[in-house]
Amino acid sequence: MFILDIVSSVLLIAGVFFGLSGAIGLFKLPDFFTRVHAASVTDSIAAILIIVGLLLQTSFDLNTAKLLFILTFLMITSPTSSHALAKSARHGGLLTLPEEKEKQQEQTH
Amino acid sequence: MNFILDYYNYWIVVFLMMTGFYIVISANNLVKKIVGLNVFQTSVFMLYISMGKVSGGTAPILVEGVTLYSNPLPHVLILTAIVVGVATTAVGLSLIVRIKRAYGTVEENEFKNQDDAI
Amino acid sequence: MLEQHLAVLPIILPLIAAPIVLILGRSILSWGFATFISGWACLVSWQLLTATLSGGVISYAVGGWPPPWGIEMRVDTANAFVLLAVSFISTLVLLFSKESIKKEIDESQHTLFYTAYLLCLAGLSGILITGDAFNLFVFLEISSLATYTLVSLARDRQCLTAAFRYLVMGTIGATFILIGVGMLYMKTGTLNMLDLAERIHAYDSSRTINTGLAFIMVGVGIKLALFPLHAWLPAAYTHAPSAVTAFLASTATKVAVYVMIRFIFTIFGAEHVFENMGMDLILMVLAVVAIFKCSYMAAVQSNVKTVLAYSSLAQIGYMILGVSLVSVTGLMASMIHIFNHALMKGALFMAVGAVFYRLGSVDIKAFRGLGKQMPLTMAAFTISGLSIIGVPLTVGFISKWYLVTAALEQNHWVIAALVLAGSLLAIVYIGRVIEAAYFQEPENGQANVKEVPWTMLLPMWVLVIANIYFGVDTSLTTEAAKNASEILFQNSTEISALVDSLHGPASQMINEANVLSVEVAQ
Amino acid sequence: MGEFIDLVLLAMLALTALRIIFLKDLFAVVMLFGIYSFLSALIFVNLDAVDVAFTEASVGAGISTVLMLGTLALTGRKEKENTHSSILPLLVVCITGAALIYGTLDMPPFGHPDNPVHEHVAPRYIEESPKEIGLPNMVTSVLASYRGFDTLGETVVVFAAAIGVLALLGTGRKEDDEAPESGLKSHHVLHVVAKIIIPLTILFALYVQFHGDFGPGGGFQAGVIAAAAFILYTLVFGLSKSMDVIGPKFLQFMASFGVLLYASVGLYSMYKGGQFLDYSKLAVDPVAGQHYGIIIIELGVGITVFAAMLSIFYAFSSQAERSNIQ
Repeated sequence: MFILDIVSSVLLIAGVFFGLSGAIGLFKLPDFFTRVHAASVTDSIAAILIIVGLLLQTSFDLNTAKLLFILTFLMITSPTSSHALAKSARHGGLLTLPEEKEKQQEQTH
Repeated sequence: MNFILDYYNYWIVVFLMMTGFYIVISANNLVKKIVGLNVFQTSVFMLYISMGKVSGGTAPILVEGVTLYSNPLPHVLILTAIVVGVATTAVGLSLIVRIKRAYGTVEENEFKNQDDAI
Repeated sequence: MLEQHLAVLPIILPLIAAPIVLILGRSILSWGFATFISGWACLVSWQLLTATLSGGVISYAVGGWPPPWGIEMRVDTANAFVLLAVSFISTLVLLFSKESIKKEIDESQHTLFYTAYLLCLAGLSGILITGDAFNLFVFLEISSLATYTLVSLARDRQCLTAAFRYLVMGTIGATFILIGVGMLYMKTGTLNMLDLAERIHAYDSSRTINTGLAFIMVGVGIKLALFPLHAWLPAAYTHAPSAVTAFLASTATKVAVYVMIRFIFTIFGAEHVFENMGMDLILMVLAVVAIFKCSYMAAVQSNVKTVLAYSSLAQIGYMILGVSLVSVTGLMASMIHIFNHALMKGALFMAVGAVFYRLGSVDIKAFRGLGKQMPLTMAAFTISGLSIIGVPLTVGFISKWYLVTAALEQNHWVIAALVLAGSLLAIVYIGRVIEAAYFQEPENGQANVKEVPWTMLLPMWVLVIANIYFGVDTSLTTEAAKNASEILFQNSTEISALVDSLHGPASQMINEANVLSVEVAQ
Repeated sequence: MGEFIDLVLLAMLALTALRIIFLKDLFAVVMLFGIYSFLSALIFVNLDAVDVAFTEASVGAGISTVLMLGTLALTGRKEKENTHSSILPLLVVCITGAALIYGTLDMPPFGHPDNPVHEHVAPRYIEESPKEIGLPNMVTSVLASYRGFDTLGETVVVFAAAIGVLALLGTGRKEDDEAPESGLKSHHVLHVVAKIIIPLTILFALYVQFHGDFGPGGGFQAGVIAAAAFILYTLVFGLSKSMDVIGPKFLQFMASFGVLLYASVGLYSMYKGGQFLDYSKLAVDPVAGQHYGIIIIELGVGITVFAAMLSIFYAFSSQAERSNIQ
């Protein structure tokens, strides 16, 4: 049991780390698309690590099944929502930072 | 110290309530007013739920071997109140949509000016 | 079989009828059905009133759970009396609305109008009958939501902003009531009104309970448009469809006044509210200011609906004044005025609605010369206007009479004089309209205005006749109001004795619980 | 530990609320409100109110936020500079807040098991309801049976809201001219994922509906979740397709039917000689009767909430499509 606890806490801490890095990225990164990237880190890897960490804490009962369901759902929905977000932004005419610079240079030339 | 431990929850909830209340009465934009109303109501819900809590108790769902449960009655009341809140929100928001169509603005002082001009 | 369920019928009849009306869909069908249901509810309220006058209190445990665990419906003379006024006016306004809304609401929305109307009626009846503080909040919200919808149905765009302001103010009021009820619950652990009353007496000077009282008073004050909190009312009443205004002006605020009376007398106890908290002085000052400020505002408006809306605010001032006198006669004056004012304002707003039906405007200029063109409508307006002023042989006189008597009983000479002075202001604002109707020539282009159809005249004149009838034969209203105010006072002074006699086993259990908690505390 | 989590959450709530005051971007304000709502749902879990948390998360954070975003799409996302003086509101708030703080000083301490709230009325729910009603979830027992009349009122409130929105924004009836293609039409990934998710969501809604007797859940949450599935469908595939599946007229009928189903249980118990909503009279064995009654009324609640929420959403999104055309 002791080993399981250690593994689980390592996973949880890693999850928290990724969550934090996602949050910092959301603030520090320069443009929309890089920020979506940062946010999707929190959505995907951080959440998955935390849920797996929690899975190891359960004793294989109903809670395990529920957590597995949540995990499956997250793996389907969170990449999709990040994808939809980025694609909508692209459709709306939002440019990435390099593209923006290029455009400015063209205009100045 | 005990005094603070006994009451900090209520105080923060009062602070939240007043923040919501302030948004309602000071905002000029109608959508923001509705958001404020929701913040206000949600904070009142927290007041009710706080009073239903029993330290060391569990959720009021019967489990073998547990005797100490939190009080289910505030939970029931707040379930009702949440639904009432969303109903008010829906009607308020649709009024905003109509106001926007009729006046072209959702800022309170702007449509007041329009009405006074007539 | 329905006899034993009388107490719950006035709520569930319109409540069940509302979705049926929506399914029926056709305007004429839904009108007929709604009127039938409202008439039935009126009949039930009449039965309830006669039953309570002879037999005291009717208690009905919904779901078969005894109070305080279940929700109790509790009818005594006080709420049966207001309930009768509400359902009576509601039925007449429904009759009136068939023609009236044709001009003011789009054809496609007539079914929604009747649905919302029935929901509002159900909500108001629920507020009146329920004996549970939280249940009151739920019904308050049903009636409020339906009211916002009804106000916003008019074609004029200002109705939208009026409805929105009403919604924000109303929700703040309801939330304040929720906070207040929460504080009472926190201290007593119960929501049933009688049980609350009994357990509150154990904490006479608790800060939490006093704060709860303050929040409930402010919340109810918003709902009944008590003077400094009245800003939402004139706009809402002016821009709502006429039928809606006639219904709301004569019922919604009256129900809120009843709620205030119920909280003060039944739950907190008059002694605590008035003597320990000094609430009577606050209410008295606010009421007097309301009477004069709003009567003055009424006298300077040009839209007749706004005039009447401000007049309503002033009349609410009279009701609160009666409460603040803290005597059986004063409370009785308030109860009579709740009933009588419903009769007067219903008739007045119907007459104004009839003018709008023909002329499409309710500006005071539109009333010029109407005395000849719409003689029946204007006669109705005049008689009920006289009633507002308080001329003898009308119900208005009866209300004022009891109010002045109550003031004199306690040697409040100034108050009595102020009440009479308020009537003078009423002469000004009603007089302006009557002068325009009878002594001024019509504007160009409205020479041939016809009288409105009989379906509008009939309910209007029923109310006018009621105005005169109850002004001459006062036995029913005074008996009911006297009985009601005595019960309310008795409630607040001998609350525990009453609890014992009414539901013995339950209160015994409460007592046992008290003993237990004392033991635990020790 | 519970207190610590509570404190952290409350601090986050306070920050969120303060931020809402000063932000001018309404889109951000609405998102912050969503966050506020979710955070309070977490607090509710921490305070043992799992049913409330579930409702707050689905109704407060879910539906309210969606409706607010829908409104913003129609009214614009920037708040103009406020020219009002903020001194009077501040004064009002300070006075109200001071009154509340004054009121808290005498309150029973937080969480103590011998507070009056836990001594009177509530013990019967906790001790007797599993025997009288036979359900492990006491919240459902109290909600549906002891205080069933409140819940009927609550269902009617939702119905009234649907009536209000329909009266204001129209029924959202399909018009003949084809609406412009939804912006999400070309999202193939979204289409596929939505097709996977929607049936699962509806299945989950049914689970919540019928499992409410044993765990957190019930008609309200189930109705909202089922409505959310259809809202997702509308967002991805467009309003007109969604209306082909369930039309606005049918939704009105459903909303009415739910209320009538609930009320008819009450009428039937009156017919059987009990009081209104006395489920014990529904069957020979009172506990079984309670069980039948609760299942039926929860179903009525679920149907009304689903239909009302979806028709409110239809009304908003048909407005949005109309303004797109213009």
